[in-house]
Amino acid sequence: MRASLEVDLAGLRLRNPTILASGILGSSLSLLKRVEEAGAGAAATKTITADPREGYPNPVFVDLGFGYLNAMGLPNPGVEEFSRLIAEARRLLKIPVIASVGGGGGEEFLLVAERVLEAGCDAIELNLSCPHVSGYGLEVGSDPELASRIAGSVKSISSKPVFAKISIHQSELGVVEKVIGSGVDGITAINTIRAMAIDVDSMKPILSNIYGGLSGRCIRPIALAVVYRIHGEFPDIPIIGVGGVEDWKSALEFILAGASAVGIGSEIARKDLKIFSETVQGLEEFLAERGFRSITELRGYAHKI
Amino acid sequence: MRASLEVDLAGLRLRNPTILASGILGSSLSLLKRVEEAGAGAAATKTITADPREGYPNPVFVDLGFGYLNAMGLPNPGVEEFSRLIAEARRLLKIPVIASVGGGGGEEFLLVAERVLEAGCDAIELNLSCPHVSGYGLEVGSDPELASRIAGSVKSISSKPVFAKISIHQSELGVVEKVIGSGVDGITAINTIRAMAIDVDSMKPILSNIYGGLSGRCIRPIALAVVYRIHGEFPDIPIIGVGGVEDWKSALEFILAGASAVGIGSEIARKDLKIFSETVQGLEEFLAERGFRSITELRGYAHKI
Amino acid sequence: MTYIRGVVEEVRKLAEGIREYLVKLEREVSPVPGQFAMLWMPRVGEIPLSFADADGSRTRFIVARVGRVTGFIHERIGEGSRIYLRGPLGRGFTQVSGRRCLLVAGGYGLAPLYFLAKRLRGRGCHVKALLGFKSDREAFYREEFGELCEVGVAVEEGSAGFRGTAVDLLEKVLERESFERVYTCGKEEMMIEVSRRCLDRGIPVEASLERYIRCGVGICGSCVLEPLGLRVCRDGPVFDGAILLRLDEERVCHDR
Amino acid sequence: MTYIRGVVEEVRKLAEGIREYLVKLEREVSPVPGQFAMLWMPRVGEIPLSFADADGSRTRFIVARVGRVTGFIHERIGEGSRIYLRGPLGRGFTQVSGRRCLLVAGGYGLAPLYFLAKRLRGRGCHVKALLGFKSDREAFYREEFGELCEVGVAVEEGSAGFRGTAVDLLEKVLERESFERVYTCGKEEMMIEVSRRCLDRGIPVEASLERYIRCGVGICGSCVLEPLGLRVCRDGPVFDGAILLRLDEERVCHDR
Ligand SMILES: Cc1cc2nc3c(=O)[nH]c(=O)nc-3n(C[C@H](O)[C@H](O)[C@H](O)COP(=O)(O)OP(=O)(O)OC[C@H]3O[C@@H](n4cnc5c(N)ncnc54)[C@H](O)[C@@H]3O)c2cc1C
Ligand SMILES: Cc1cc2nc3c(=O)[nH]c(=O)nc-3n(C[C@H](O)[C@H](O)[C@H](O)COP(=O)(O)OP(=O)(O)OC[C@H]3O[C@@H](n4cnc5c(N)ncnc54)[C@H](O)[C@@H]3O)c2cc1C
Ligand SMILES: Cc1cc2nc3c(=O)[nH]c(=O)nc-3n(C[C@H](O)[C@H](O)[C@H](O)COP(=O)(O)O)c2cc1C
Ligand SMILES: Cc1cc2nc3c(=O)[nH]c(=O)nc-3n(C[C@H](O)[C@H](O)[C@H](O)COP(=O)(O)O)c2cc1C
Ligand code: FES
Ligand code: FES
Repeated sequence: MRASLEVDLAGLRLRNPTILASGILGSSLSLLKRVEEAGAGAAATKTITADPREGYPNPVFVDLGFGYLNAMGLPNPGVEEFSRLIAEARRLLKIPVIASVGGGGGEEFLLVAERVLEAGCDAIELNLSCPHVSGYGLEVGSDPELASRIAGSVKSISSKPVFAKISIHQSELGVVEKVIGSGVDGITAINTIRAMAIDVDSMKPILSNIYGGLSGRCIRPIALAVVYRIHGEFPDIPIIGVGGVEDWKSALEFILAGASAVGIGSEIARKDLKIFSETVQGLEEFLAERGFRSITELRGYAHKI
Repeated sequence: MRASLEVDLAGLRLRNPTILASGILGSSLSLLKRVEEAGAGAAATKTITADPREGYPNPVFVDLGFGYLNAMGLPNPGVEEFSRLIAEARRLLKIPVIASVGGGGGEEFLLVAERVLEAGCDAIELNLSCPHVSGYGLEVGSDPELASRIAGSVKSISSKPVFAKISIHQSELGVVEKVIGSGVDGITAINTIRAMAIDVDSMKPILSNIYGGLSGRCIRPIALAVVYRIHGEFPDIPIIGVGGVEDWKSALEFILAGASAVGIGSEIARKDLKIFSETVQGLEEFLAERGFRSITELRGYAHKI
Repeated sequence: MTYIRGVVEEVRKLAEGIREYLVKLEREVSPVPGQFAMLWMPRVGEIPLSFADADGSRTRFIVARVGRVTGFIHERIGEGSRIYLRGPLGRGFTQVSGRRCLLVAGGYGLAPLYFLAKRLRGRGCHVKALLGFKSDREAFYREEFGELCEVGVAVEEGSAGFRGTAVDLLEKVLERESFERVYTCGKEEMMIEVSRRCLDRGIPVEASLERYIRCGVGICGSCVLEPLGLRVCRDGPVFDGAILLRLDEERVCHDR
Repeated sequence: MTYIRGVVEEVRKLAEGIREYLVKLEREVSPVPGQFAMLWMPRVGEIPLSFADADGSRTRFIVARVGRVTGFIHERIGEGSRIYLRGPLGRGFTQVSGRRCLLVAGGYGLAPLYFLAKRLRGRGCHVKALLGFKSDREAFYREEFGELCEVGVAVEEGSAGFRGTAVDLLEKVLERESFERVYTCGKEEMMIEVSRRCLDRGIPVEASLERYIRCGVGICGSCVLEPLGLRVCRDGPVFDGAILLRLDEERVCHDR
């Protein structure tokens, strides 16, 4: 008997626990389709704002050798256009489509959430944590009261599961407690970490925006600790673990720490889209070899010590 | 004419801007001496608590390939013994000795500070930010009010410069503003970042303490952003930039971001003690090649854009 | 660490708005023709450029002035200037051996094809290049290609030689000569025409495409070819001519 | 990624409280004799152990039961058990060629010296080993060394053979034979004596020291030899015999 990788994520049924992380390829219908074909269990869209955003000028991305720095500036065509994309994605894709909702304040979050729900998204992820777009993300999410008000108001209009995406630039547990209190169905942890790079030869910051977000394998130990702590405190809350997943082992680290599913993002830069099928296959083989029936048996296993 | 690497750090004269970071080799007199011989401009001690601490059992250290994880548990012989060491160090060493002061609350900080000042340390660094010892470090430092009260009380008894060492698990700028308000002379940024590693083969956390602190080159982009932000907001405050310095280029990144000096810590694991002389030589050559007279000309240079 | 530093050794004005930069890099790179680099000008911008040649740590770029960054380069980058690049990125042209190959290039599309011509020659191919320009003032690299292979030049508003587009010239050449593979780089409409005419005759085509490049490594989605789900920066920039025809069809369908 | 996984292929009880573990690792390691590994037992602990042999991905360890982790290993680790290690760490013995070498080992100090004997033999050295044990019950590896070199065995409370310490035996051997280099591993007092007697005779000595190992890579300071500023995990564990004598002097001064 083959081991099952199916997971239930706050009511969403995923064929396997790998999810395309928000901001990665997720503003193109055809790329979302390709990610499904590559084996992902679900896909998050790029964060959607009410109005179109151009994003920042180049350079917006740095490969540091151990991870990545980006400051795209939340480029997206705005909720109008993006809703069409979501509606089409819903027709074209079998896997759940998670709409990443952004905003400069409670009203924008609510407006965007309303529209993407109408468009048929399967879940909402509130981006409370982008660390490098002024007025958005973290600047909203690091105020626990505001964060929970936003979460509560979106939850109140949503029949679909709502996830709150958090960062470490805040008392994580504090924010998590607040947003759980306001009714969200799950937590996505973590977003990128505020960071920068300076080129010493030119003596200048590299990113046009100066600050960006650090991602990739180098943040995995940090993300894992967040997931482990949240699962320890709130064992019933579904968690999407994100940060440096690069293969089945790193995906499994998150699941053992307490994640129900994992987001895969910037390591696609090294591994390309085969990262999904390779991760899935590696997990299947591990389960079979160790005699587990289902990946769900391993959720939070590292806590049993 | 040779370019000068001398820096003034809140009144301390350093022959060059490299400082042995706290917790690295800094509880042994003979190793402090060796670090001086290796070329360091100053040396911080291991964090000192009132009573002796054994630290945690092994494993306490993980080499992740892109950085390091540690949870030593602040092992130190306590302030009694450590004061003797500082007094001897003061006789034996020419470079400034910075006493890292820890505590579970305001009283302990004050007590330890008093004793190390008596012993003759050249400066104090308040460890408000160790992320993995319960009751210490971050648990104290993430309350900005408490942090600034501690800083203020230590400052009031100290004729020597006092640095506050911060982490990113807090609104950095918030804490920095508070402790500067309470009179500290400088900021050390950053401490390790809370993190963990799980071994998927045994499905268990590696560190005996489960959580540890991430250090090494992978946290440099994060540390740099903190230093850059602090220097942008408080251009007159001396900053010791710490986190992933591994060579002259990474040291220079911090200086360009606004640091007056840099701490060198866990990358000694890869480069060993020659990291000091190599960093110093590299900086000298860079200054000469570019026609700068003094490293101080480069402080904060990356802000000029 | 993140960028490779280069120092410009020589700048040549090739034609109206077109310059060539010879760059010595701090270390060797090994691009394949068709691959590109992201060229960073600190606090100015970062743009994709094809390698026009590469030999150890010496590389060549051809830069057409079109806007902010290319304008800065034309005005401010001279001998001794430092430049910074990351790459090689993307997938280049298939390097066949011992075949009869035809190159069809327009404007700064000559850059990767010049590099390719060199390599194909080294692999014992018979190479012919058709170079298309708007006007005489914009024409360049005739001699450079001439040293490597047979050359046909088409100038739309030319005063001498073949007057017309590279596609017109291609049509004439294909009537008389046969090729086993065609490579093209230039305006997208031109490449679509080249692909159509060659594929109709059963000749495989490879074309180098352009889209707005941001991350350059295939994760941001900026450079996607809709609705094919192909990323220019990673799945390309070189694609099979058939891909271009599908793109064109979709465009036509969409426009209706 | 962080630890190398191994599977125990064979366990042998060598003597009272001493066991040998043959381990197959998931990948090859190339330790030098005298280097050590940190052996991790998940949620139990992590301890330093010398490589007693290594050949590709097969390694051997000798474990003396002294406390919590070694007790766990003796009781719970059998054939098929998984173990985890990081290393090789530290600086091993100097591997000379074509010399007359003497090894002086006590207790589990035999481990690195057995590995060394093998390597020295491979380099054409003439090797003699003196093995010291407290009692017959604790003696082991006589045959293993016997297959590689000349062996002298000293047992303090022995029933047969040379009765006395390894140092006593060394004294006798040095009266009759000459060596160009001496290697020693065992109790620190023994190694100090060995160093003194050999250095007095002008014979260079190398000794493998122990201190409490935590980070294992030279940054925590736990394993420092005061007041020399040397770290066992990084500058050692193998040091020149002269270092041991300086350590001893300092100790004596300090005790006064
Ligand atoms: C794979 C590839 C290889 C290329 N090779 C060459 C070459 O060898 N020589 C050459 O002269 N040009 C080349 N280009 C085109 C070159 O990148 C653009 O001309 C350049 O980016 C314009 O920058 P700008 O700041 O001067 O223009 P801007 O003022 O910023 O914009 C003008 C136009 O340039 C284009 N452009 C701007 N930024 C980008 C970007 N990041 N990615 C793609 N297009 C952009 C857009 O069409 C834009 O409308 C190549 C493009 C690609 C995608
Ligand atoms: C470089 C080196 C190589 C060694 N090689 C071998 C070997 O090949 N075979 C062998 O049997 N033993 C070897 N040892 C000794 C071995 O590491 C200890 O016996 C073991 O760590 C004891 O662990 P425990 O948990 O059983 O003891 P515990 O109950 O924890 O403590 C008992 C005693 O063991 C020693 N010890 C415990 N932990 C450590 C540690 N982390 N580092 C150093 N000493 C420790 C201390 O002296 C302690 O007092 C070596 C030690 C070093 C430093
Ligand atoms: C290029 C890029 C763009 C991103 N855009 C978004 C975004 O729009 N919204 C969001 O919530 N997270 C965004 N992220 C963060 C990722 O979703 C993810 O949380 C983070 O990168 C850590 O995961 P990783 O290490 O797998 O990349 C982006 C990350 C990258 C690298
Ligand atoms: C093994 C180890 C022990 C440390 N102990 C202390 C400590 O006692 N007090 C403290 O303030 N920081 C301590 N730190 C943090 C370092 O001083 C430094 O802030 C951090 O490691 C980042 O710098 P690095 O990347 O150069 O190591 C320790 C770090 C390591 C790796
Ligand atoms: S430029 Fe980002 S995917 Fe191609
Ligand atoms: S064990 Fe840490 S320095 Fe040796």
